[in-house]
Order: sequence, then C-alpha cells, then structure tokens
Amino acid sequence: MGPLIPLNDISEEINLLVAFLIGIGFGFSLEQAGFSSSRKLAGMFYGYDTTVLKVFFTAAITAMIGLTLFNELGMIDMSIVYVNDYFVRSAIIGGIIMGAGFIIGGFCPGTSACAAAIGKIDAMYFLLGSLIGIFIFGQTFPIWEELYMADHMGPVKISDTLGVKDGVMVLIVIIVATLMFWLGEKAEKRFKREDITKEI
Amino acid sequence: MKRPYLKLLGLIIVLMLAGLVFTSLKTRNKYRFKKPAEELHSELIKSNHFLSPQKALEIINQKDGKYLFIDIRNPREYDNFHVEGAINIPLPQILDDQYASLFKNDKIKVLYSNESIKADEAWLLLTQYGYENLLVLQGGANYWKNNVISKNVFDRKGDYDDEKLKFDISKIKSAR
Amino acid sequence: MSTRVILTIVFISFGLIAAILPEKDYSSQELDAKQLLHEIQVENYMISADEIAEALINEDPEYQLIDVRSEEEFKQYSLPGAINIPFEKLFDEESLAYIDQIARKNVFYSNGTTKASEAWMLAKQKGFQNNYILRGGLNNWYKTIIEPNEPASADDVEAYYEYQARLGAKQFFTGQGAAQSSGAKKKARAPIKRKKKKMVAGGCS
Amino acid sequence: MNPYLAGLMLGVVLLAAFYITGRGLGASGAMKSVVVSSVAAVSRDYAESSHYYSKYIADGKNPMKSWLVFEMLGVLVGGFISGAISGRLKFKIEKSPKITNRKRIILAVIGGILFGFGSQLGRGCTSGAALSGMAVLSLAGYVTLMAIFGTGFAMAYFFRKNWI
Repeated sequence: MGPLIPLNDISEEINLLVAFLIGIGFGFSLEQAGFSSSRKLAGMFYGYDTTVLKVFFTAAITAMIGLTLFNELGMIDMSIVYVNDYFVRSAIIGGIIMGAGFIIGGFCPGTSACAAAIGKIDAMYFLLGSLIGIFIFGQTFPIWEELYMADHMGPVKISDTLGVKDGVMVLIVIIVATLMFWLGEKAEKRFKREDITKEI
Repeated sequence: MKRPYLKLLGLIIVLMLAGLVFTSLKTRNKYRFKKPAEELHSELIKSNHFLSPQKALEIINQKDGKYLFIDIRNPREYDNFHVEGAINIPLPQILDDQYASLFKNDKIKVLYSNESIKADEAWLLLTQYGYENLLVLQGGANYWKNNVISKNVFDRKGDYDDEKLKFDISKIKSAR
Repeated sequence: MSTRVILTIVFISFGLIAAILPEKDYSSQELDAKQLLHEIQVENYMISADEIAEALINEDPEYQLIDVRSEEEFKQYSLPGAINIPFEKLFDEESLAYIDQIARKNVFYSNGTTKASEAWMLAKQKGFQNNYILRGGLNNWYKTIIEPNEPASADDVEAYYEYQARLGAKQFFTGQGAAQSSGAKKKARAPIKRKKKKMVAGGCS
Repeated sequence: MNPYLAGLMLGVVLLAAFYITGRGLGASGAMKSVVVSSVAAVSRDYAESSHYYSKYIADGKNPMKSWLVFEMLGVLVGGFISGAISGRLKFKIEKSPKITNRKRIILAVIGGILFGFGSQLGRGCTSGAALSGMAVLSLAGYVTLMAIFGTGFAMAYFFRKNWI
C-alpha cells in the first residue's frame, strides 16, 4: 500500500534518490512538452499556442484519475497524501504576483530550470531573479508575516467546499478541462502566428 | 450439440472456477484475528502484561534465557540504542511470515518501543493474532536509556508507568 | 480522430467511473490483523490535547469524551462533558450503545495513553468506527493545556499561536480570571485544524 | 511531442510521486533551500535569528539535503537528456524580434524576482501549489492556479511586444 516511503520507514538516502529519479522524469516531461521555450509558454496568454493548458490539465487529470483508482483498489492511503494548506489571502496575492512574474519573465520556476538545462540564457537569468525574489521575501518576511499566516483554512479540498463527492469533482474537472481543450484548439486556429510557432 | 451451447457451458465453467478461486482466496485470509475481542478483553482485566524496568534489569543481569527482548522501533533507532540482547523487528514487519516461528516459540517475548504505547498496541495486535507469551516493557527504550542505563536508579514512584497520574489534581480548579 | 477527441473520450469515461464509484471508506471494512497494523502505523486515531481543548471551548458537539478509568478516578477529576465507561465495562450492553455508533466521534482517554489505546484496539477489532484516543491522556492534557510551556524560541510562528491558544484554554478550563472568559474564548480558537496526524511534507515548502 | 502525450507522461510522473512519496512535485522550494543555505553560509547567526530562515536550518539541518533540491537536480538532468535527444541543446536568448537581448534579460530577471517572491507568499509555484494541488483536489491549488493565469491574461496586453 502506498504512499510507499512514509509508510515503510525508508531511509533518507533512498528517499533522496527517488527524488532525483522523479525529478528526471519531471524535467524530461517538461522539456518534451516544449516548456523550455518561453515564447511557447507565453503563447498561452495570446492564444497562438495553448500547450500549457493542454499539458497542465492532462497531467493533473491523469494523476487525479490514477489517485482515485489507486484509492479505490486500496493501493494508496489518501489520508496521508499531502493536501496543500489553504491560506486564503496569501494564496490569492501570491498567485497574482506569480501571474505577473509569469507574463513578464515568461517562465515559472520548474520550467526555467528545465530551459536553463538546455542552454536558454534568459531562463538562467530568470532563475537568478527568482533566487533574488526569494531572498527579498526572506529579508522582508516580518512585513508579510501577518498576511502570510492570515485566514488559515487547513488542508481543504475543493470537493468539500462544493459539497460533492471526490469522484464527482474529478468528473467536473474533466468536463471543464475538455471544454477548455476544445476552446484552446479553436484559439490556436484563430490567433495563429506561423512565424512564432515555426521558430519555437 | 451446437457450438453456442458449448461456448455458454465453457463460460459458466470458467465463471464457476473463478468464483471458487475468489471465495477460497477470501476465506483463507491468514491475517484474520484468532482471538475474539471479548476474550482478550477479559484477559486484559484479569492479568497484567507489563514488565517493569526493575524486573527487566534483573532478567538481563541474570542472563535468563527464557526471555527475549524485541525492539519494534525502526532499524535506525535500534542501531542507535537498544536494550542489551534485544533483537529488532520493526513494527511494519511484525506480522511477516519470517517471524512467525519466532513468535510461536516458548520464550517469553518482551516488546518495547520508545515509550510503552506502540509496544502495547503491538502486544494487543499480536495477541489478537493468536501469539502468546508476550510482555510489554514499561517506559520503553527512552526510560531504559535515561534512567536504567545512565543513572542505574529507578525512581520508586514508578514514573515508567504510562497510566500513573503525574500531576496533582488539586491544582486544577475545575471550572465546572 | 484527433488526439484531443480520443483523450476526451477516455478522460470522460474514467471520470464517469470515478463519479459512480462509492466513496472509499477504510473504517467500514471488517478489519484483519494486517489492516489494523496499518491503522496503528498511520495513527489517524490520535487526537491532540489542543484539538480537544478547542472542541470543548467551542462546545463542538462532534466529540464525545469517554473516560475509561475507574469510577473513583472519574469522580476525582475528569474532563468537562466526559462520560465514564470503565475499561472493565467496555463491552457491556449500555457501553456498546456509545462505542458502536456512527453519529459522534468518541475520544477515549485515561491517565496515559495505553489504557485508552487498549480500549481503542478492542473496539477496532470488533469493527466499531468513530473511536479516537486523546494522545498522552490526562498527563499530557495537564502538561499542554493546564501548564503549557512557553516556546523556546519566538521563531516558530505556529508554536507561538499554539501557546497563545493554550493560555486561553488554560483560563477556560481552570477558571482563573473568569471575568475574561469571553476574551479567553476568542483567543483560544486554535489556528491549528489538522485532520491528519501523520503529515507528509509537500508542496514547495 | 504532442502536448497531450507529454501531459500524460507528466501526469504519470506526478502520480508516481504521489504513490511513492505521498507528496507531489515542486520547484520553488529547492530555490528557497539554495537561498537559505547561501544566507546561512554568509552568516549563520543571522540566519538563525531570522524568523524566516531559522526553521529551515534548526537543529543543524542542512537545507540542501532536502527532497525538493534533489528533485530539481533531477529536473536539470532530465531536461538536458530530453533536449539532447530532441536536438535542442543550444545557448540562446529567446525573445520577440521587437525587443533587444538586454531588455529581454532585464525582464527575465524582474519576472524571476516577482515569481520567486510570489511563490514564497503563495506557498508554492505552478508545480508545487497548482499542479500537485489540482491532482489531489486541493482548494488552495485551484485558487493559486486561477490567480496565476487570471493575472497572466489580465496583464498580457501590456507585455505583448515582448512575445509577439
């Protein structure tokens, strides 16, 4: 029964080795998806390339379905799987700042590491920038502390908030996502930019 | 006989076989409890399954071969410190087949964990599962390390007993 | 057919399956030794003194405290609202009405943890649900709620809030400074609301 | 590669992460470890006295020996392997022809600063909070996702010259 590591008292070294191997898979998938290109990522916001939407939701849904089935087969104990703590204000404000960073810089931390690995110089500067950003946050933490800790809701699930079963929530997400895939492909046709898509 | 019937027959036979295999798998659950809860409950009321550190030290000093100390913590904790002569069976593996014969032998097995809580739970689990001759070391490895080994003194008050009340009730001015 | 259409069909059919499948509930199964072993490894049944204090202050009807010590001990001191089911009477007819039900969360407690956990293990073996244990029992209740220690360093924000909540709870339970009790009530709302006992670190922290 | 296939692959990796470790993927946490250990290397006393850094180096913990740091090392290796296979290994600055290299770099640094800051405030980035959170139906994950992409769309117009 999973999750394997927390339930089986596995040593730190193996845990870190697993982290490294999963990281390789993560980096490989990101790069294969084309996330090493900032213009491809930014294409999401201009409609000429909606790869981000497709990859993101396909991945989340695959994992979601997998977890649901594993849970049903008794292969994983969902009560120990990490669910992010929800702090209302910091999640929203943090998200807004990240959104601004995304459109200005063209990467997010994971994709910038991946792009830096294949030699994108802008990605390396983005990485440097995020280190500075984290440093600034660390230095000014007392200012943000109250905001950072405000409105703690605990590890809430969206299905609890909406009052539906987890399985139904999975179906809702899938339907919404498939509609977005359809819209995304329509947008790609409408806002086509051959000059950019050919280059990236 | 026409072929569709044959197919149907084959299907029924296969289904029955599968059903048989399935039910036999279900009934032969080797992990089912062998001792009913009520029986264990009355045993718990009647007898004491705890071993005090004093008694444990006597056993170890006399090198009494009747007893076997079992450390149910993880191997790292065991390597770090363990009671003299104890063997290590981490809690997750306690029901594994490889230890079945060990639990079935005549020795008196003394379980211990960091305190006595996990060891006591393991004691109940193993007893429910049908093993016998088990005891729990009171205070566990922490008490053993901090009091028995380092100071070689026992506080006579019996603080190793998890169920001893360790505060003065009169200090709580209950609001009720 | 495009990849999107295939994927849509596959995803929606899986989604339908997920929606139809009943919610998995581990506790409703009849347990065997292996499953009980899993339960005691995961420790979802341990409830902290902080959580109980918060529930008592807020008069949360979800919890029913059950004192498994003897009647004399119960009379000397017990937690507010607790009922007494001495360990010896665990399987009595009238006790079963309490411990074999699905409406409320029973929280067993004793002086320490072992007696309560023995009661819990027996109830679990019978397949009863909704039973929990107060971690550390009354001894730990006294240490954390009645005589809380100030956190060693002010760095840990969560520990600080926890301490504040405990001070509020102390006032509530000992009746010291009863005049401030409404203020204490407010203060005592512990910010920690963890459902899970065994936490996996995750996200980006 | 077909984005849907790549998404499936990423989903399988994510699922494996959940199955093996009980946690999802993450990225910004690794960078935080780098920052914390740099600060601690310059002045350990300062780091220990800070509200923010101290919890990562308490009890002689080494922030670099964390799950996410090793995962991110894997990402670098994985990205490199993939780039090598697909023949994309090349030093270059990617940008719209309408802007200069210098401007692109400055914007990348500014974007990075914002993202780094936001990821700390929001407790995770697109991978740790949004992607992993979505898979376990975490409300925080969906809220963060909507905040990131909502802002992205809202500000897209003002930065169009950088990209198209």
